[in-house]
Amino acid sequence: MSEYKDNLITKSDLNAAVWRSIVIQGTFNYERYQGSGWCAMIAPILEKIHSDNKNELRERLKDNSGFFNTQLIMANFLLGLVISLYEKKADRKLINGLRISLFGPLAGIGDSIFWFTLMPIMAGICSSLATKGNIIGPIIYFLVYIGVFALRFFAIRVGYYTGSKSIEKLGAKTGELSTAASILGCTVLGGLIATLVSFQTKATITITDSVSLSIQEAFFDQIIPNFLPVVITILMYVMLKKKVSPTFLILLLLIGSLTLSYFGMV
Amino acid sequence: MSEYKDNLITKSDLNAAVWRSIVIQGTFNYERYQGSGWCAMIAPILEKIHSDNKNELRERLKDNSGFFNTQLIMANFLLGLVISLYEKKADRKLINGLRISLFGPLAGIGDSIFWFTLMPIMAGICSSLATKGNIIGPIIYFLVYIGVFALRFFAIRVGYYTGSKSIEKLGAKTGELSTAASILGCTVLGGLIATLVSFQTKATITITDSVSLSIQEAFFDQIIPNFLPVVITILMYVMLKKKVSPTFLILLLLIGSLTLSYFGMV
Amino acid sequence: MSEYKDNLITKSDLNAAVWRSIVIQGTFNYERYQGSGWCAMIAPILEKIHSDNKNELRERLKDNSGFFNTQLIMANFLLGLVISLYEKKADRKLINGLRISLFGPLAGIGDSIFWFTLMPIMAGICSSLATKGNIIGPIIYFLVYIGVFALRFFAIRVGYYTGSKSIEKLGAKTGELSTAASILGCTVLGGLIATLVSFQTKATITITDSVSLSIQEAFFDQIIPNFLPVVITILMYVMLKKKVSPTFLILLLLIGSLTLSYFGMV
Amino acid sequence: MSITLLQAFLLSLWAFLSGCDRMVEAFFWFRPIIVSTVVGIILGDPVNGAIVGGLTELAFAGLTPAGGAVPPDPVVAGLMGAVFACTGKISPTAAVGLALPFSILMQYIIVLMYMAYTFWMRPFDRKVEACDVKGIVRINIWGTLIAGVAYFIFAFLATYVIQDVIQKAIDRIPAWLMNGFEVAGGVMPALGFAMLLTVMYKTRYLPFLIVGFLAATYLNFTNILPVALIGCSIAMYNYFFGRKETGDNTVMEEGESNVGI
Amino acid sequence: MSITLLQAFLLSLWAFLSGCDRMVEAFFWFRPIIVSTVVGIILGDPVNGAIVGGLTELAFAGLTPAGGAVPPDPVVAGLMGAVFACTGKISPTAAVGLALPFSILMQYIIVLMYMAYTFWMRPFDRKVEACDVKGIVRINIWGTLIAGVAYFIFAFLATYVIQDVIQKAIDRIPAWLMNGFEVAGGVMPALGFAMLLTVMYKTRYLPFLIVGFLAATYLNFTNILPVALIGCSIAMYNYFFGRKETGDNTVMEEGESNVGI
Amino acid sequence: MSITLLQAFLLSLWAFLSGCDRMVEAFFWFRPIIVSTVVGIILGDPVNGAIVGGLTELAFAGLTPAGGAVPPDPVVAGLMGAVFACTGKISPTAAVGLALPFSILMQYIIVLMYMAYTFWMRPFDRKVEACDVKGIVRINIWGTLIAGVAYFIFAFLATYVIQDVIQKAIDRIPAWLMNGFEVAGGVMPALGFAMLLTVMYKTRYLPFLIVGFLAATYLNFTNILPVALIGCSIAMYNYFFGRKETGDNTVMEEGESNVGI
Ligand SMILES: OC[C@H]1O[C@H](O)[C@@H](O)[C@@H](O)[C@@H]1O
Ligand SMILES: OC[C@H]1O[C@H](O)[C@@H](O)[C@@H](O)[C@@H]1O
Ligand SMILES: OC[C@H]1O[C@H](O)[C@@H](O)[C@@H](O)[C@@H]1O
Repeated sequence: MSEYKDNLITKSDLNAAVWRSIVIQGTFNYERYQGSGWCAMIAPILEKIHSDNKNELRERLKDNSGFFNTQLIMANFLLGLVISLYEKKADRKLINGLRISLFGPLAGIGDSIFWFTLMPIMAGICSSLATKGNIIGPIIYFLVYIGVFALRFFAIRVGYYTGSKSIEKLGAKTGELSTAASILGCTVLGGLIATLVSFQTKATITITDSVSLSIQEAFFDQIIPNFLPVVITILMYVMLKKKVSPTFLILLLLIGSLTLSYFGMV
Repeated sequence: MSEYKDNLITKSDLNAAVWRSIVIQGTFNYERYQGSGWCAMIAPILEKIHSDNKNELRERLKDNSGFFNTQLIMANFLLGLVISLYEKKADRKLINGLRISLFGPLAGIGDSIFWFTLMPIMAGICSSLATKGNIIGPIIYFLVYIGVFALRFFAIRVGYYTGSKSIEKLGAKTGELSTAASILGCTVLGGLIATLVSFQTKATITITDSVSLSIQEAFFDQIIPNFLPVVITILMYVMLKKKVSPTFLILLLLIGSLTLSYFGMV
Repeated sequence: MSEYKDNLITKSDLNAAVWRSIVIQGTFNYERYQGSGWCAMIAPILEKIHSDNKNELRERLKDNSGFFNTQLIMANFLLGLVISLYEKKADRKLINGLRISLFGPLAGIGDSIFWFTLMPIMAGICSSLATKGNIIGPIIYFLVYIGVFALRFFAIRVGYYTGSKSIEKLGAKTGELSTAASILGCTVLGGLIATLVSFQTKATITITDSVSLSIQEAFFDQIIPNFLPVVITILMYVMLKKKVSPTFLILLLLIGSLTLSYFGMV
Repeated sequence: MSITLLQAFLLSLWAFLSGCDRMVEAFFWFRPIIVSTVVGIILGDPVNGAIVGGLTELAFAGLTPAGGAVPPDPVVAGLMGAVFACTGKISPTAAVGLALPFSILMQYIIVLMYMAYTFWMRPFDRKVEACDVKGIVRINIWGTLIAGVAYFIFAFLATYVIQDVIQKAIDRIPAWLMNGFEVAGGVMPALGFAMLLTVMYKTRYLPFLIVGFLAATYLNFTNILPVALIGCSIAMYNYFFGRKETGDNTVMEEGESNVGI
Repeated sequence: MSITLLQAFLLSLWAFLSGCDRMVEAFFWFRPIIVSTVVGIILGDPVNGAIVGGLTELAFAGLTPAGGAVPPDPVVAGLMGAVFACTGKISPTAAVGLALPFSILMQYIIVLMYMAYTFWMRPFDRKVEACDVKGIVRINIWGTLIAGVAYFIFAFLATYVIQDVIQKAIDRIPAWLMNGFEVAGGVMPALGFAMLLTVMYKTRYLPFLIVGFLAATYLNFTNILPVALIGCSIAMYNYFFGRKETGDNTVMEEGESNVGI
Repeated sequence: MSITLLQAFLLSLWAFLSGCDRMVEAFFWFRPIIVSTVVGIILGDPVNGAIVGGLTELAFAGLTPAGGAVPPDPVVAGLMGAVFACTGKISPTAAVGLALPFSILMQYIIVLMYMAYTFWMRPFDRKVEACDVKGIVRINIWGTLIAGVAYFIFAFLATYVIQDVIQKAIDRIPAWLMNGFEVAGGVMPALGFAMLLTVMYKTRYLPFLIVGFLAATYLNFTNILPVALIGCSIAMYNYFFGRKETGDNTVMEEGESNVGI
């Protein structure tokens, strides 16, 4: 904690940045994503550091107003890191390069943990209470995510101190941690496809007048349970890779479902 | 595809070789295994390449008439590879050495995929339909294996183009791919032992006049389900390793089963 | 077996040492653990080797009377190893250093195999017989552990011959084997926590007069089965790490259980 | 039961609050499980609100905005689902299905808004040029609030202004259409996961997808936690025992693939 | 019901076709599931044919010729099983068991044939010496056809010539013998797998055998696909994340162990 | 049924024998499954003895002395549990719970003994100095026997001298106390495992703990063998295919952490 003593940026500057991080997506748009929001997070800090030199400040603000997109806890971590480097008067290009090269992997790590793992777990636990009409479910959900927000205060500090130590190490570790997060993310993703995508056909093949065979049970379930959800997910993936727009695919799924439902096949 | 232009061996030569590959096991025997069949696959190709030099042709035919044994899709892959090397006038010994050192690992890869993995999967899916008296089961089975045969046309091409590239790389990769195939094969094999070998004892121990204990339930199933199938498989393995002949072991299993059945123990 | 010929230490010396190993924990105490017992195992051997030089013998006995603690089969293995080194007139410090640096990892390996793996397996198999009132359960248990004791005769020999070969190799391998044993041990440990620690709450939340919610089913089981056993184990671990005495923790668990039981919560 | 003006106003206010949160993803009260429960409280039927919220939450757990994607809207899904279940005689399950088209409609509105906000980047860049730090912060607050207002209007229209139209439409909706919406809701996450895959998927990650799929298919659990624990174990094993990577290039590689979304 | 001459001829023709395919493993219509179904069609009872075919296929899925081994014959198993089930009053399960001794008999005939074909290598070598390319191809075609003829004869004898003898034997077969054959059929794959193990097994592959065994024992599935997916995942993980091997020697090592079969 | 002097003497003798074995962990007849069965035989009710033995064995399988720890005493647990079940009208399950306080009492006695034996190290060191090899061996035999005598006395007191006191106490024991002891017995292994963890746990071993836990939670098995097989498979995989470690320092590291117990 002694680090704060001689430093320009105080504990309360960091906390204020976290509060500003609430609106990091306030002007989210397809040109910059969180770029303009990130700028709002860092701007007052830069103003304090470069209070004596407006030109320098302008350059730095420009550096921090381009495309940016990462997971929100990680954004705070990255902010702490960047601040500590500014204070250390690290090379301007290095700082910006680091920021740009890190937000992607950090998004991967953060999304794996918070969107793909924590959220379905919370959904599972709390919904099982809620769907019994029990209001404790939503309450626990609410409290946990207040805790998650509080993590931002922690993340910005971790970033700040990590930056004070060695950066080279960090680079190497980011690679490994990113792999670890991808492993976690993909495992959960595989599980989510099996649990959250639901699709079954009701189609049957008539063998004799009285006997008919359910295609779902007699064929798809024989291959592997959840076969159709996997196939549909792969199909969507392939189409996305072929640059089919998600908007079109949503309509496709919607109209497809309605049509199949009309013919009694789902 | 431009590779074909200046080359002696044309697309239709490759296709003809695949059709000949149908009879690669036509004279399967304990001296050469598929050796004589492989020779029939490659002979017309060699004839075309060495049309001007009968002595050279004879040597090459002899090279290709010894012991040989591999999985049949892989045989086509290997043929493509070897042809491309002949065309490139690679050293005769190198070609033959490569062929001999590759057929083993390739058999391992191919058998793991086609015999030990694909077949039990197809058996599982299609039999579950067939045993309900549904003729769609056999039909799907048939169609899939027509597709598997068609893979030969693909395999010979892959071999042909791989050979055109670097061979050193291939060597290293064969090792890794072979390990991968062994991992797949052994995993499935473990699963097959548990699912396809079935053996249970009906023997009981009489405790009192009215109470008796099933040895299967009270002892073997307590250790681990499928305990006896594993033990019998290991036993067979040990005897095979001790050079007991498979013929003898078949009789042993048959007579053993009949005897135990006579005494009401199975 | 030819190794015995010219050697001072005979087969029956090794066997006698195994019989002495029965009492390796005969004076187990908090100062030396098995130190005094190990000394009893090796003393007659040292007497034989240094029969001509009492001072030397005294030094060696002192070397072998300090703190020592390992798994008992492994103790015999280590004894075989040490004896072979004494015979080879290896450097005294090296022998003692080896002995001291090996007993820890060997304890890890041995405990993982015998305490954490074999014992729960035997408990599972034999108890399922015993709890049906079947005396075959205890008998099998007894016979297996007689076999385990017999392993000591085998272990001392393995140690003796390993020592005759290279020691450097052993050092490297001990590291890897120790990792392997830890992996085995931790996997089983995780399983044991799930199977052998049992704790469930009977507490309920009253929603309306007639409807009440079981906390165990509606909450803890929703998170993951065996949730409370894991939490309690982690709690115990944290307290032990904070130097809380096991004696205190036993009382805590006992009194806690009684109290919760009094209030009908377990 | 029809919705009173006061209720409609409260609902819209709540839509405003959760809409803002949806925009900035700060406190997660924009998730259906919370939205529906509060809607239930406003309409005097918290139990049905919580039930619909739980069902919608489960259906929407896979529809994440990760990578900047826009999924069917969780706020509107939670809002309309709860409104249907608490005011009509519609079962919670059917209510979830019926809410889907509304939630897709809002999704498109958000996409339009993300496009519209692009034009805001000109004034933003001028503020940067002028070193107007306060202005830079303020513009983001305004962006958030405007999004909230969009939700307010949407909610007021859907729950009050055209509530009769909707009610009549629902009364006449045939069974197959109802069922079709439910099926669509069930299959929609496939697209969400496919979008994730375009970001995360590399051949070398296939094994983990498979393992996760198999675990979820064959284990009998109540929430995804055990699958996450398996993923965690493999990740840690690879981290501690796996081959060390060269690192740097990996970072770049992954970074780039992520930027592209 | 007894088999007519025409039926016997058709059955034998089919045995010829599938026997050729059994020899060269080209189109896999030699597998019991196909053989039995066609037999059922010939005998006018495709349903029972398909049922016996499915059962036999399952029982024989582990009896592969990998490495040049000769397993109990799948063609004869499929043929005789279907014949018993479609003509007698024997249940499909019992028919599978009864077909086993015939299939073992044919297995031995094939072994003898593989031995006999050894003598064919002399004329073959002479054709090689003479650069008689056409002859080299033709000899393999003849080899295939001759094998087919062996199946034709076997089928004609078993289904027509001595059908009464067999029928009478079956009528008198005691329960324990019937049961014994079924048990033998169930345990036979153990030998097949043990033969595979002599080819594939190395200590370092033991973990995968165990994992496959446990997965198949404790998961509740309809076909081996999930186990194959697990194996696939581990193989891919090891390929992408595992320690790199030096390669070359491994190839040789594995190559040699495979040649020896 | 009350215990006769002869029976008490035999029980105490058996306690002596198994107590010696408990001290030196040689033949494992000190485990509850053996102890209880023999007690059952002595009291003429081997069936109930075996039942209590099995139950106690299961409950105590996690309470190991690894690393020099002293767990609740297995000999006394087996002895008293069987005594309660074979002489009173107490069910085996309740008997296991009732034996727990006795077994904890004996645990403390052993701890005291391990402390007391410390003082024996002075004469022991003098024998070393004097090169009295026979004396060194003999001291360990005496140590074993003395421990056995402690068990003899404990058993004689508990099963004979104060048996009436105990009986009366049991008659008056309320249901919640009984239940409390059972619960305590169930939760006690948590401490045993936590003690193991202080020895074995490192962050990098966490994945294996998790995998073992999940396997045991979701697979439906009768004994821990499948989990052990999984552990074995991972260990072998890591040994054969994992990253090679530098070795030496690992040895030391692990060695030291183990010594510390
Ligand atoms: O942990 C090593 C070792 O410690 C103690 O000495 C005893 O509990 C042994 O059973 C154990 O094997
Ligand atoms: O993927 C990174 C990031 O992308 C978007 O900005 C949002 O959806 C965030 O929630 C997400 O974390
Ligand atoms: O094992 C390689 C190879 O051996 C034999 O030739 C046949 O059984 C083939 O089916 C198999 O693929």
